[in-house]
Amino acid sequence: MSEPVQMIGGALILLGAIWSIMGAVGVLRFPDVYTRIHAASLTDTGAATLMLFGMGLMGEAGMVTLKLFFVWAFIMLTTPTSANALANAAFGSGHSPRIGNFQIVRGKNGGGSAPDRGARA
Amino acid sequence: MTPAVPDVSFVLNVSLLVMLLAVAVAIAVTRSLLAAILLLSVYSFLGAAWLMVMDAADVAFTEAVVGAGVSTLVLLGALLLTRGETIKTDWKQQIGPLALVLAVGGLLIYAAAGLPGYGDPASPANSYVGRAYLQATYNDIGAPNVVTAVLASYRGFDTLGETTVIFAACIGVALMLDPGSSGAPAQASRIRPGQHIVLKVISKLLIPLIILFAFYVQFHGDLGAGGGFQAGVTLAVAVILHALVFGLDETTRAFPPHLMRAISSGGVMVYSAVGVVCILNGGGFLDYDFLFTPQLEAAIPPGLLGDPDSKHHWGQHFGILLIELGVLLTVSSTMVSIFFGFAGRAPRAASVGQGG
Amino acid sequence: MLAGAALGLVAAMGLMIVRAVMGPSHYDRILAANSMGTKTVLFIALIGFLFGRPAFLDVAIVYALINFVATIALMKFFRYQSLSQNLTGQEAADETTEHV
Amino acid sequence: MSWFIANFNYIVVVILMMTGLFIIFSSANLIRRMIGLALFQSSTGLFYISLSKVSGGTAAIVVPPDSAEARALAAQLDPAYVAAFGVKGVVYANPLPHVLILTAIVVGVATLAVGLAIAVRVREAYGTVEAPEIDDLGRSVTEGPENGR
Repeated sequence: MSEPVQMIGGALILLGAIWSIMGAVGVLRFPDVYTRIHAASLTDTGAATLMLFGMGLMGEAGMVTLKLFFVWAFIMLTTPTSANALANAAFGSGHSPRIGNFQIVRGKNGGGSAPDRGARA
Repeated sequence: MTPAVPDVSFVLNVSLLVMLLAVAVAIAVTRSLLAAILLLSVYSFLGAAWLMVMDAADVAFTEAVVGAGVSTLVLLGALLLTRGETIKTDWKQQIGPLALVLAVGGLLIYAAAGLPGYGDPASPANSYVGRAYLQATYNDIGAPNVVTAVLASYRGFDTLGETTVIFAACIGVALMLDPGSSGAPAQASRIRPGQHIVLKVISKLLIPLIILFAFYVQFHGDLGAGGGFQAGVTLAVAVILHALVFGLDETTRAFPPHLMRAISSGGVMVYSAVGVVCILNGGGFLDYDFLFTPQLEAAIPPGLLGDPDSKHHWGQHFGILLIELGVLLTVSSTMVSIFFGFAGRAPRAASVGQGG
Repeated sequence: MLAGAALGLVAAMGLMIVRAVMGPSHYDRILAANSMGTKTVLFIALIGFLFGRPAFLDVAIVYALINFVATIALMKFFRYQSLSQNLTGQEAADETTEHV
Repeated sequence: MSWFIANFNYIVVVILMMTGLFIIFSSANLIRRMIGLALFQSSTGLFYISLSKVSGGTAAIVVPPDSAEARALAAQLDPAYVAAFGVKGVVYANPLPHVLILTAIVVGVATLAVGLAIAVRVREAYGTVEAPEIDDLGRSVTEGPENGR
């Protein structure tokens, strides 16, 4: 494996790490659950793609590349699915998104302050 | 002796341990049991990352499947059945335990000064038995993964005991939480199930892959990280995912709880049977070198395992394979049956408490 | 470079822990745990390359799968208060209309 | 600094262990006690794995000697370190604590499940999982008129 390819791989991995820090800052600072889910799932898939592709460039072709592909495929399948399921559950249990001044009011649980536990049967 | 300059792994070690501490303190402080369980799952993620830094790939594997998967599920199931979500505490009652804990902790830290330094290759723990295993494994057993070799061959008797403990746990949970023994099964929640189409499709796609991967981990266990314990829990997680998405009734139709219990005992029996066969062939209990009679060994075509010279290792190879199969059966069916126990039971009213 | 990336991932995990400890709702905690899991997968894969043992990717694969199952279980617990219910909405459709 | 490097892991292990112990002692709730027990147990694992760490070592999955991977791993070692300890080739972590903790984790979750199952049955019998209330209820039951002898 040639030196420039190694360098590109390392740079991609570093970029992926920066990407994931950006996502974590978003999760920390965004105002409500939905925007946080957005920040986390988007940057997780992005960072995973960058980092795993970078590792693929660094490693030798073969079994390792195949395994990297599997890790990537699983992350690409599961992260959006769990983000979807999570947002679905949060919305179903009465968390309403904050959209500027518009607040979707659903029943008694509407409003910006999120109830700690939803799912009141 | 420890290196004067901290290397990368030490920096990672320190930062992960500090995060572990922060999460543990948060668990101790929080008043909500749900938050504590969620933080415990975060704790186990961090623990697995830390184990990778400490070069314990097999342990990280186990922590990954057990800590994040099964223990969170079991705690959630127990919480559902006990309905105690927040804790009442009185700060006066905490002073005594705090004083005790501070005293014991101080003594332990004082004692820790006598322990070998971080990463000391010449420490007593790393010098004798561990090093002997590392040197002898390649000649004795021929498996590259020393952890599997020690687990399944050198300390096979110990692992048999542990498998039996897991089987006993399966029986214990089944006796205490069997939905068939008393009362009605769990009734459906009154919340209308959403149309989780995405979840359904992705789960259908993932469940066969998880099972396939579990078998890869199982049969790859003596070559790389993995083995019966990890594969068993992974297999159980596939069944649990099916139960989570498609409903417990659907899953118990394919995996009836009584079958799970039978498989759990069957695993221990497979394990013990390997040991007994070794005795019958003239060796000690679980002495895999005597797993094959000489006639049987002569019948095996040369080069079956890729290395025609190492006939010596065949008994070891097949012995490890078979007992890992026993471990796989016991661990997977135990985890599934524990999940069935907790998920299949309906919360019910107290028999004594309400009246008294 | 790889060491820097590993430290960066650890920093991102630290930020996620802050979110997990702060809450405020349990959905935030599930989100933080799930995202921590993805970062742990990447971290484990990266550790393999950093220490020269890329064969450890098996652990990362398993982690990616388990993380999903744990998140689904948590989601189901919080939304439906049950671990045994059918989520696909096919068989339960008739009886739930009575309750709603 | 060198004292810090040598003992940091043990100090963290002790604090984690004491956190688990504190949770067990200070809480009346049985589920919370089981969480404390899980923390306590995991700190024991941390201690064993800390002991098994060997500087410059790699995971105890032996690479074939004289392979490219083995040479690459041996080349990562610090020459001064090699000279000080006289190591030949690749250094591996101590596998024995890994084996002990690997099985302990799986057995730990099985025993956790048994403990939680007992807590569930306690809840069904007494209507609570708070230890003091259970004690009171148990006393009232055994000393009550129906059960008294």
